Amino acid sequence: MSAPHRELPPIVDYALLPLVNVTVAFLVSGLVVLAIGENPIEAVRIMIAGALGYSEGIGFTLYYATDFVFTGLAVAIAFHAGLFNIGAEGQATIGGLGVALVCLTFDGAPWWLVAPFAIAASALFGAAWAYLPAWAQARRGSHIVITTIMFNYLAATLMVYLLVEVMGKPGAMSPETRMFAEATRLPFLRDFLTPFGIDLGQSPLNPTVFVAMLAAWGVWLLIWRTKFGYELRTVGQNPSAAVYAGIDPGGIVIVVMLISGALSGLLAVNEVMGTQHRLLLEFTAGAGFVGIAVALMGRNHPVGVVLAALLFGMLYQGGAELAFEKPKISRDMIVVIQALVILFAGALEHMFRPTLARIFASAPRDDR
Amino acid sequence: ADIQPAVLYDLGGKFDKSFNEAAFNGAEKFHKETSVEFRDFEIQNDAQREQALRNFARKGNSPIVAIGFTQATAIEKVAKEFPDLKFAIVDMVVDLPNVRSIVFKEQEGSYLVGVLAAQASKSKKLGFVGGMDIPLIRKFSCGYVGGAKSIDPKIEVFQNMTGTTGAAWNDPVKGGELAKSQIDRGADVIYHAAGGTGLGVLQAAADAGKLGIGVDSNQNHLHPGKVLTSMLKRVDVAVYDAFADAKADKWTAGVKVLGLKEGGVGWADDANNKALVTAEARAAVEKAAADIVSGKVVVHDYMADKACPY
Amino acid sequence: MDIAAVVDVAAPVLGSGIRLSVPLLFCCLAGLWSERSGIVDIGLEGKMLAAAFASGVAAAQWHSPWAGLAVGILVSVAFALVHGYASISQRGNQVVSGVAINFLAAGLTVLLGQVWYGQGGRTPQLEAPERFLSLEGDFGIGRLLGAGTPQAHLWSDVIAGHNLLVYAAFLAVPLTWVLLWRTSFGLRLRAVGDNPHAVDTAGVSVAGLRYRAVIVCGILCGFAGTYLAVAQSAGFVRDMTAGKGFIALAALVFAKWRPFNAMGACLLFGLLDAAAIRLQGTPLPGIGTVPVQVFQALPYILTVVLLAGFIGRATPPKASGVPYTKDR
Amino acid sequence: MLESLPRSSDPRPPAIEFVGIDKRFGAVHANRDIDLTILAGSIHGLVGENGAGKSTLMSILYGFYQADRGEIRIDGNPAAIRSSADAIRAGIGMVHQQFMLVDTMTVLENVLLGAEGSFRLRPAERRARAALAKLASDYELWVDPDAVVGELSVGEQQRVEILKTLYRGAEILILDEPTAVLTPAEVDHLFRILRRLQGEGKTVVVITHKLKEIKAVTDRVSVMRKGEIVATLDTADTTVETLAEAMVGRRVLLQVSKGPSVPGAVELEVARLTVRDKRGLSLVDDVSFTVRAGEIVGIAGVAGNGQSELLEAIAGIRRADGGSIRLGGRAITALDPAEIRTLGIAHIPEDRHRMGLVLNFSAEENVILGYQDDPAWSSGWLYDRTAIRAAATRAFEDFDVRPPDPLLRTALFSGGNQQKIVVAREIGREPRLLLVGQPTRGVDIGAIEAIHRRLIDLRDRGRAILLVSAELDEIRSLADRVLCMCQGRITGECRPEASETEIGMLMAGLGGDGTARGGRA
Ligand SMILES: Nc1ncnc2c1ncn2[C@@H]1O[C@H](COP(=O)(O)OP(=O)(O)OP(=O)(O)O)[C@@H](O)[C@H]1O
Ligand SMILES: Nc1ncnc2c1ncn2[C@@H]1O[C@H](COP(=O)(O)OP(=O)(O)OP(=O)(O)O)[C@@H](O)[C@H]1O
Ligand SMILES: [Mg+2]
Ligand SMILES: [Mg+2]
Repeated sequence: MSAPHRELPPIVDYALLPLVNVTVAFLVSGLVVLAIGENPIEAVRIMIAGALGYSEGIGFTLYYATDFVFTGLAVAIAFHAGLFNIGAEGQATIGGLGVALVCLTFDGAPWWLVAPFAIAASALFGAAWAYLPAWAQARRGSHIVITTIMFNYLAATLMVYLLVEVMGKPGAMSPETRMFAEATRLPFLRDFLTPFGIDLGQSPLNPTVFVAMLAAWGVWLLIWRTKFGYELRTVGQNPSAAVYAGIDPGGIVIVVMLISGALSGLLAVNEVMGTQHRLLLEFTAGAGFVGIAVALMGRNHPVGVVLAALLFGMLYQGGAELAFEKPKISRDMIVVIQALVILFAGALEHMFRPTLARIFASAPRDDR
Repeated sequence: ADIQPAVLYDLGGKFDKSFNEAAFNGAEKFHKETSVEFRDFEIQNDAQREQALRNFARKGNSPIVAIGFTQATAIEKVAKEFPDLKFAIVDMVVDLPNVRSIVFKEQEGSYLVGVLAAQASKSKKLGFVGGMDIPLIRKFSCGYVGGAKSIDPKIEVFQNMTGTTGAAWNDPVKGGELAKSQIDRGADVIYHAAGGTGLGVLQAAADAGKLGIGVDSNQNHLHPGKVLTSMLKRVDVAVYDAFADAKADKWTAGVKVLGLKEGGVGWADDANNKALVTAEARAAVEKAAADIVSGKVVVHDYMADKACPY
Repeated sequence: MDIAAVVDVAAPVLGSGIRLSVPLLFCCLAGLWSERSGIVDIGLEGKMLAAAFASGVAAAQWHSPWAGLAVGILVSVAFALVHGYASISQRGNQVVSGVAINFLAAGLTVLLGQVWYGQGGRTPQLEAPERFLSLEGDFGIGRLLGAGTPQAHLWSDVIAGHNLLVYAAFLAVPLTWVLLWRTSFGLRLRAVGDNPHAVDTAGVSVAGLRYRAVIVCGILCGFAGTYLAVAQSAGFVRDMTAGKGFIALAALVFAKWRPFNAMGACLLFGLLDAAAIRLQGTPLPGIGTVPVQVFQALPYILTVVLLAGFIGRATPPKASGVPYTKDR
Repeated sequence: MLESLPRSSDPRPPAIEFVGIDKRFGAVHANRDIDLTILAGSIHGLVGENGAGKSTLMSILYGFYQADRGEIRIDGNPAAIRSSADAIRAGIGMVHQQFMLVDTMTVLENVLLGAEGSFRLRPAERRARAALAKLASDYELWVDPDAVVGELSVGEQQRVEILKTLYRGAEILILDEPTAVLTPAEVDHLFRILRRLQGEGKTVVVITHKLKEIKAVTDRVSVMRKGEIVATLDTADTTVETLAEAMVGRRVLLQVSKGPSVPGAVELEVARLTVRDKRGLSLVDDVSFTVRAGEIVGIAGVAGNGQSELLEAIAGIRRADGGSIRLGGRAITALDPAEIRTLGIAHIPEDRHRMGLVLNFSAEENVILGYQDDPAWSSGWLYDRTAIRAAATRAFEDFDVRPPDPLLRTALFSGGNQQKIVVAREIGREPRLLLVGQPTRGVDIGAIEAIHRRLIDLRDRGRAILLVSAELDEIRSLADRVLCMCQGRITGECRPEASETEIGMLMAGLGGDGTARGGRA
């Protein structure tokens, strides 16, 4: 048997190859650190220590990872349908609007009562923001990459307007809503865990992390175990085969984007209801874009996405500590690393394939 | 007492040639004079405000000065956690026993540069370029308009806002284009409150042979002879005082409102703009200043009622 | 309302519209070259940003806008070649590669800027002689048109008095057209974007053609970035491209991958932006004063509307985005 | 290996010599250590099953692929051919199996591409125009230089390909299955051209599956099997039977045995069906016919004359722009593919890679393609993997798919076996009506027999079958009635026994107005 790319054993394909790619990405990042006159080894040490060295760091790592799981899944599921959703940022922003509306309406009600509605709202609003680009792509054939980017800008604009003119806390300087009532905020896990001697320090890690886990599992089921998943993969792999099979690619595209938007929206639960306890500008802090890297690194597989999200969680937490320790290495180092990961794990994913193939080549079958 | 002070800048970044930079200058001045080391940090996302403050606190830094109203929530949290450390926040009031809140009457400073602008303008058309359309910025523009109209009620002030994302404080291209369009409409003096974006504004004004007005720090030197003046917001003084008071054990918590009277705001008057400020203008602005200090003139604070009467 | 008055209002807006359309136009043509050869390029934004930074640094370093232009182009081409290597030699996903380029530029520029100048990623402010300034000479045409007359006003505000790069941008349009539609090189390049197999069996190197296209794309992005940092403003500031690269892509689709349409589309977007700026804060007849945000959102909304509403399914060059391989 | 001495008078050294050419694609051994000599000034035939390696060998000669080992000699002296450019310089021209034309460009531009001769296009175009006019008169190769290639008929496109090679001054001309897309008349025309080229001392290599054509036009012929040359003979010394045997390596029955059909009630009724493309041109033009239970109706016609569109319209993949389609009396014109399938219409599409399969899916996933919402696969919300696995395994045994591995990536099956997967899926369902397009394209003779057998069994179980094929022999051996199609119209109906020329006439649209007859059938 053979294919344009000779087949590799699954572990190589899904574990080793990505690992190699990411390693290379980090080596190159190391060179960059070197170039700006810092010691990469030292930098790595600080990062790891900052991300995993103490329990609070771990808490923060997981907290960031939660965001990235949501956006990573959002990008990944779209990828499976052959769509490139760069709009997670905007969808999450609008999701935040949903969460805020719920929390402010039921302000004071106990969190466990409000949470379900908040979650639903975040998903709903996120999905809604994804609908138009999806529709334009499916029915009018306009490039979804461009439209989703435009919708990111529109989301930001809408947000400023609402927070300044409509929802803003009266008398306050900053464009943000008032704080939610204590009772309505998602509790921090640290408050649960300290009794058990687990000290998460002051990390904002909250129950949303479990929602993320659930989402990952759900997405996996959806993609590989349901009819809809089958249809969306068919559309992604071979649209004309989909039509032949009686699937309406347009319809699938729209539904997939709605799901993708909903997943992005969930990020807002973690940020708005779980951490900031109010709606403010740009609370997404670029998580939407990190999602792209996460999805690519995770090979668009939920398990991979979760792992990649953890890695980027470490990057963010460790990176913050690094920037704190080494003023020379500014926050933008993270962006560079992110870019290199996308480049090597995404665009150049096949670069080391031949080499690995040579090592792992299954003996060519004699097709006589 | 020997202290380990720290500064936490806002998203704009340490070198925004604007108020974060002013804070840095204040800290530097203190360092030069007392050779006391200070730590500082630029955050990259909102989650880090709290994290960074806590980092400082854990390392026993005090006083810890946070720049910008966006830091309020974080300060509130962390200051509670470390009741015996000293905190200060600029541009916002946080009501805690160990927090000093420093707010400025930007409207008064803006009023003064408005007066100067009106005096300097031949076309009787002025411009204002803000970063984002948020209350703080309207506070600037409102005072500015007030000052200008106090000289000539018929004077016209074009107002533009740059954008709606953080980039709005960092988009000199757009800033320049906004300024150009105001100039095209006849404006010949343009005041900016837009951080990095303002550089584009001053640039465009200078390129077109018009006058710009700087903000926060003294920006007269950016284009000598082309910047009419700068509305000084003495964040540097605020930071310096916070450090100095702590060192001299004269630290006090509570709200400090720094207006014209307290020397917290003012207009930049240096060699770079000597030629631009006519005797008549100088007289007018000094009179206005005196009136404000004496209370004869009360410059409207936009924050009071979210409205601008001018 | 008489013509003179209309012109008085319109001319400045037109002028500003032209200035704003220049970076779009450079990028749009860059994208045209790339996609005509079959390489999709989401990375225009990144290349433009990198070029802006490089030109800012170089112009400050060697006190010459030309040094800025040269280095800006060099760096932009370097990024283009990374994209080329990924999409041509490695047959990677071109959209993903483009996204990587964008992040890489966004990160590296600020990182290096911070290390070199410690000004939050900003490059030193450029003095007048270090920039491309607006050209003064109007060749007496203004007088020829009769000073003070509307047409003179139009001439002085809209056509004359821009900086060199503005004219370069509009010169690049016919140049692109001639090269692509009137030379054998262009014929091959357009063919390779439609059916690389045909080009290959005709004895022409597919990779060779595509690399050349990608390089031209880099050069044009270099111009765009230099324009931002060394002509339109005086130095580089983080993220100063602010999404122009993506608007340019939209314009490219809108223009159906043709040079002169591209010019039209970019002018349209530029004018929209200019109008939005001009209209800010001025009450609209009937509606009254509208929130600033409405105007700030206008260009983005229109992009979407144009893409979805008017063009519908614009068909790009057949092979664009598809890595070329002889394997079935 | 069989080899007979060339009876040739041409004193020149051999035009081409392959010496030990060897080529692999991944694990596919496409060419095994090939030695082959092609005499100057001869027309040399190359035959072999699909996948035997014919195209690969010629593509190596043309520099499109690089041989792993071996040497090529042109006119006696070694030639290093590393790219098509080298080949062209060496005077070699090739007309590929799938045309290498830029649809969006004009004939002129396609001819010029790569051979412009000057940087500026205008003068080059002037030169080419003149040259084309001359070639047209010399070889009756007339095509409008300013026509957009995408809008030309396949026959015309092939002329453009030949023009390309001649414009580049090719001395050696390779044609890869040139006749597959031509009507018998066009084939004759082509052969006249080849003879004329030969008359001028040019050398021609023709790849084909049609052994009769070999007899008709070639001087010598080589047979390939699984990557090897198994025979090279003077055509005069061969018969169709000996060639067929050499190809497959065993005696083959070129006709499947089948009893007379017993047509039942009308199952499919197509009335005045019209399908247009985006530009409004009719692809299927006012077509009417019926298919009864228990009969196979064959649609003969050169590829690209609307057959595939006809099938797609019936399957609901294409909207009908006019007319009606009824299944057992029920109108299905407006239904979508899913609904139509549930009514019992199965469809083996012409192009399995484009439609019939998702190559990156596992084989078992392709077994449910089109039937993905069959409750049999699911338990509750989720798919029941074991059920699917079981079904796949059964199907693979029934249809002898090799290897019978449901988890293997579909791209890794050979063309013939990929086709078997599709056939298994569609026939396995006992459909009321089976739509079949090119069922044996890219399939070797062994598999062909099996598939034909299945179709006839299905018919004998009283199912209706509509068969589209470009292979006349296939149509004639399977169909009970033959409809000929040309430019979207049914040009006539005839019995499968009808002579080649008669069917050929109809395929060329020269059969009087056949639509009416088609309608009454
Ligand atoms: N580019 C390619 N990549 C992978 N495998 C290939 C490629 N080209 C040919 N093959 C394989 O090599 C073998 C020979 O292919 P080739 O096209 O030469 O056969 P052929 O004799 O031309 O068949 P046909 O009569 O169908 O044209 C087949 O197994 C085919 O699948
Ligand atoms: N496009 C392709 N890419 C990679 N490998 C291929 C491709 N086509 C065929 N192959 C490999 O070549 C082998 C033979 O394929 P091919 O279609 O030529 O078989 P074949 O010799 O024609 O047999 P069959 O008569 O069953 O089609 C297959 O097993 C497959 O592994
Ligand atoms: Mg072949
Ligand atoms: Mg085959």
